[in-house]
Amino acid sequence: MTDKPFNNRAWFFVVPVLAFVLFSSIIPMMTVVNYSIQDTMGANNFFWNGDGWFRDLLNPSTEIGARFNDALFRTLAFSFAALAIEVPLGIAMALCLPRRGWGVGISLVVIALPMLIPWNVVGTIWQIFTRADIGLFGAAITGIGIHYNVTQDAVSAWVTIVVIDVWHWTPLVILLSYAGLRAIPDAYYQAARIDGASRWAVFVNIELPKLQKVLVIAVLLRFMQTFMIYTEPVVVTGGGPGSATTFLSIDLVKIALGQVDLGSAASMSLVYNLITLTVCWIFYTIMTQLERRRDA
Amino acid sequence: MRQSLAPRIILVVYLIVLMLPIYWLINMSLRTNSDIMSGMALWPHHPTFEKYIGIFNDPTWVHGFGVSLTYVAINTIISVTVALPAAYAFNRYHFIGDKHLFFWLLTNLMAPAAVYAMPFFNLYYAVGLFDTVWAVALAHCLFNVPLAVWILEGFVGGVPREIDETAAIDGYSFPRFFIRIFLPLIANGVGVTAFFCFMFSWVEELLATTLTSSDALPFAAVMTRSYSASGMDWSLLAAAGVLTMIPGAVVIWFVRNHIAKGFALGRV
Amino acid sequence: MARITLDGIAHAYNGNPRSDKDYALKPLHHVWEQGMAYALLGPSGCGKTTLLNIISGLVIPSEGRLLFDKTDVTNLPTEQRNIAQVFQFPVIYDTMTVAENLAFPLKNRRLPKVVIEKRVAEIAEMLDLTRVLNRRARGLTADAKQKISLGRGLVRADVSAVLFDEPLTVIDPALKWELRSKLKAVHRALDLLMIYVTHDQIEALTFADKVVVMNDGKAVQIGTPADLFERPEHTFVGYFIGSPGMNLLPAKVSGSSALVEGAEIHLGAAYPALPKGGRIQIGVRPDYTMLTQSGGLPVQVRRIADLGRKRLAYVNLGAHQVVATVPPEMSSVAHQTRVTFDPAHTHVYVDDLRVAGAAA
Amino acid sequence: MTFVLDHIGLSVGEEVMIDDVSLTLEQGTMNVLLGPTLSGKTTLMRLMAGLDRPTTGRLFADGVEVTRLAVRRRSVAMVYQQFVNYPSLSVYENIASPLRVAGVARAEIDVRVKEAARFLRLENLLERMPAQLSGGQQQRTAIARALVKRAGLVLLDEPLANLDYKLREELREELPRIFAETGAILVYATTEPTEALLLGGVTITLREGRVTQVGPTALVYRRPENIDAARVFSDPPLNELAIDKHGALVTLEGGRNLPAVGALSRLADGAYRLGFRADAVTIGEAQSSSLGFPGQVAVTEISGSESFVHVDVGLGVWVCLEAGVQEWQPGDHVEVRVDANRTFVFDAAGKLAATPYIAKTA
Repeated sequence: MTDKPFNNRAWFFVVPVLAFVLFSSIIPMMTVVNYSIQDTMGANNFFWNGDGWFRDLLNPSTEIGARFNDALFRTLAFSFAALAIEVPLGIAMALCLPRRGWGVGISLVVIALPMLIPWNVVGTIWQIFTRADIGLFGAAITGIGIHYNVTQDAVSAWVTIVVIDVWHWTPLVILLSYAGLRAIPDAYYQAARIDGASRWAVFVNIELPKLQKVLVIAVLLRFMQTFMIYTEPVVVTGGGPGSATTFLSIDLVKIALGQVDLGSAASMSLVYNLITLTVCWIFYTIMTQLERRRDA
Repeated sequence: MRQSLAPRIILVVYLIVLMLPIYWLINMSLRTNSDIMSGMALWPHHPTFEKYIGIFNDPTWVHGFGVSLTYVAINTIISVTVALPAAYAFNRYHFIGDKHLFFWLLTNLMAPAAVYAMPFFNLYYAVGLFDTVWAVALAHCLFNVPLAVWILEGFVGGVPREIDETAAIDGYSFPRFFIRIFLPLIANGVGVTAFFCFMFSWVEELLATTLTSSDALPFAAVMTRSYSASGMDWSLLAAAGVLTMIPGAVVIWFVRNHIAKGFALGRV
Repeated sequence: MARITLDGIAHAYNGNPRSDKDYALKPLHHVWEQGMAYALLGPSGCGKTTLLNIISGLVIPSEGRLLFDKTDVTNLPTEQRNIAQVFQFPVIYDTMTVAENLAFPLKNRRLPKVVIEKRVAEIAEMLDLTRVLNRRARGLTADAKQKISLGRGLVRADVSAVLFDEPLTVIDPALKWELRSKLKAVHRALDLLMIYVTHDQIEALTFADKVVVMNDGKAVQIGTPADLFERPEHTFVGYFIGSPGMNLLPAKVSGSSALVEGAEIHLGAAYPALPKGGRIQIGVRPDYTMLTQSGGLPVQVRRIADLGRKRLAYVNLGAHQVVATVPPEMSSVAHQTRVTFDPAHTHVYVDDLRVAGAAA
Repeated sequence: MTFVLDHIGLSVGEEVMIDDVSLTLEQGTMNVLLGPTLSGKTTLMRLMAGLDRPTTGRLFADGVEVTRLAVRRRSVAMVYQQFVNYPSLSVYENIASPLRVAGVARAEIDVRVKEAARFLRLENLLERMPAQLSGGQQQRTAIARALVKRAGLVLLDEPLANLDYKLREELREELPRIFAETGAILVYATTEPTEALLLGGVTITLREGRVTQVGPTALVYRRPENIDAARVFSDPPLNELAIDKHGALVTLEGGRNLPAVGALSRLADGAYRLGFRADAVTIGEAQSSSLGFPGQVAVTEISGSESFVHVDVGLGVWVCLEAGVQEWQPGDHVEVRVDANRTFVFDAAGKLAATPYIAKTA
């Protein structure tokens, strides 16, 4: 494969994309930066506040600081819980799918359906589904005697949000893992049979190494989406009870559009974005590393 | 490793569990509120399309769906048209800052919508586009243009570079080569990318509801409005929910061979 | 240790084959002896890989029985056939070192650690892998990886047969010779039955004691390299073996001479009774077709190819194209010249099948 | 059309890919680029086609400089090693594509495409799609496209490497004939010396981006100017032996002394390297002018008409050519005889010092 030629005229191809993403990303960000370093006495006259907002935000003893801190750890806990279930479950289900056969096409489509439903409708589905009186899930859980009330009980609410996310997004891990598995040439499975490898040995020595690249992408996508989840918890629990399921994005919207507390909202937005940038950079480096090793 | 039966059973169980909530929504949508409240029923004993008919005759709902379909269509067209040349450039050439730009697109794709809710609100208000389909269409470019670039770059990579060179040797000018030879080769790639842009714009709710108030209210906002009004009209909500699932379920059949490649941002 | 018997093995893709055309592999009766090296040689799509896959258990033949020694393995799954296989591209376990790769089959059989280590060292020594035993298998060159793949089969003392599916495809041309001589040495060292699939005649003739030449799903001839070169039983074998292939000329044969383009040539044997109506041809290899100034048949020279160590003349004999060898002493070649066929190496074919003549 | 490469060089960073290549290619000639893998054959061809820009040097077509000219404006056609066709176009459209772009009349396109298809035996495949064709047919389609364009320069980059053995033989025979009438300059890259010999014309030997020799194929084969050209032009590999000449005596690698006889006697003292091909080495019966070496057979490669016996003589593994099918078993002890009259002598710098062929044929 000849290497890619260097050609700066390629910039002309990229300018349209740059324009759109500039307009919808950099310009809005400028207003956020603007608010994050100024304060106002109302009637929109602003004065320099330097890193005041940031210091409050990152100092847990302040009111906003504590609130940000709690929301951040609540979100991280949710992300790890969701990932801890979805990634292994996704790989397991991908392994259950047959490598060939008529059923595969249909199963893949059915598996993908939850991801095609608008996020607020997913909220509505589970809002109904988890009600003890009219929802199958709610009725079943309370039926077997577990105390389960999504709107009042913090644990029930939190567990429900995790269950919704597992239901909604495990298919992404399944589809990606299955694509990774199907890229493995049959000769590897034939060789494993000849060597008398057990199913587990085949998984550890052939399938898992080959799934590496795909799983990095799956984990990146899943972490990012869980880390910025907003609609489903808002619809099902409204962030409640209390702030049990008030994740970072919900809190930010409350501060920004609810209280219209510009300074805090802007600083929180920047820190929130910074975290996603860092995580993206880590995964992007791993991805390009794997790409280069695969081609070598 | 003969195909033992266990994996098949687990798979079928999983599929059933996966479809249960969706089935339950359909079940709800076919029952009247009183019927729902009267007691649990595994299937609609006397199903009625009353709610669906209600929605189709209610101008706010029809307007809601119309608005949503409009901004999604606009966004998809913009995203794919804008991303095509860029994806070709990213895959075929090195240029100053290509790595950093490609990474920056990824960060936009992953940016939390909540962070942009307020800035977009101010921006589109200032620009005078607030409460129009264009506001939401342009706002969704934040993540859909990068998504389109990444997925298309994956498909462009599927076409060997020697084909571009052979076309150059045959005498094709770049535009003619791109349209006559190259586009047909990534036709299914463009289709899949359009599908994913459509989907990610269709499912998004926060920005869509934040940037609209009355004229351009999307279906999602109409749904949230119907919560508070007359208490919980469950069957109406269910019916509306079922209707929103139709576009995805229909279109996916045509791109079923490339679903994974689309979701994996073209990296698989 | 196994002796493989093909008893009427055939394979058709769709369920019920009506005509010959539906057979990917036409019925074949053959016995492969223990410790011998066989090559399945033929153009792509001739069914050689299908036959290999039937032996490895990847494909279940639609007809016939496959026996390893006495046991009928036709429907036995691959893992129970105790075969080894080297594929077209190197198949190794990336996460393991070379030593772990080689030990893998023995570990799965839960052999004691001591036995495994000894066996791995022994095979590594034979395949020149000792130096890289502890390196991760992923970083090695393609030919080293193919040796590992082979090694995984050879570590098992009781392996019934070693199958090769065009193993040199991805190897750099300059290294092919080295891997070929290694395979030959391994075959000599271990008394194993080896079956080698290829479309390249040099690989087949070099590696195998016996070569199965296949075409269009049919085993056309099975014989030693000398048989295939000196006495091709079928015109396809004459064409496929030897570079360039055998000259084939329609002729009328009577007794021990044949009429070609009106001129008479002597044959090495007498052919009294030839079936009427059959398509009769004589076949002579270019190596035994010499240009000459006197005797033989008149030809026009089209082109001379100077291969350094020999020169070939592409000539027209009437309407037929013939390739002849230019004798070293003939320095310049006239446009009009003559060609002679060595009677001892001239064969007669009726409907593409060789007819053995009685001693003249 | 004559095509001139004037001091062409290409370096990527510090790595020199093509090192100062100057060539003049005449109208209607067959020019074979012969060299091992990674010797720069493909890189040089891409520079000639204009797919890549040279770092130094200039290209001329009929005296007109084309170095900066865009590929699509050049009179060039190229056939890749891995049969490149337009997957979305039928065979007919694939072949017609250069003519369509050039705006040739539809009727004339039809005639020229059908003619090229007949030449390449693709007449009944014109409506098929490339994916439905075999490897050989796909490559023939690519060749037909190159043929129909009637370009002044036709570049063939190891076009037969991925084809079946017998298919390669047939196409190697057809290619020179197919392009003969077009009067184009043919540049054919290959790693196989036999292919160069069969194609004839001019051979340009390449090693690590440098041209080691240019000349009529038979002459380059018989009279390699340096050891690199000799090595590249020998399949199986060239047998080599280091020697040291002082006065009338020659000491071979491994200590054996021999009288300096024949061409060797006229050489100045110093270290030399003998190079002799497989056909200069025989096994068994003694010959007057040959040097004898005992050794053990490693392996015998059989191609049907010839057998190459690899013998380990302690100083290295030499390859001997035997006619027909010779069954030497690995491990047999044999005596190897080298014909001194067919041995090249290279000096320490690798330049040819003496060659027996001078005496025989020009």
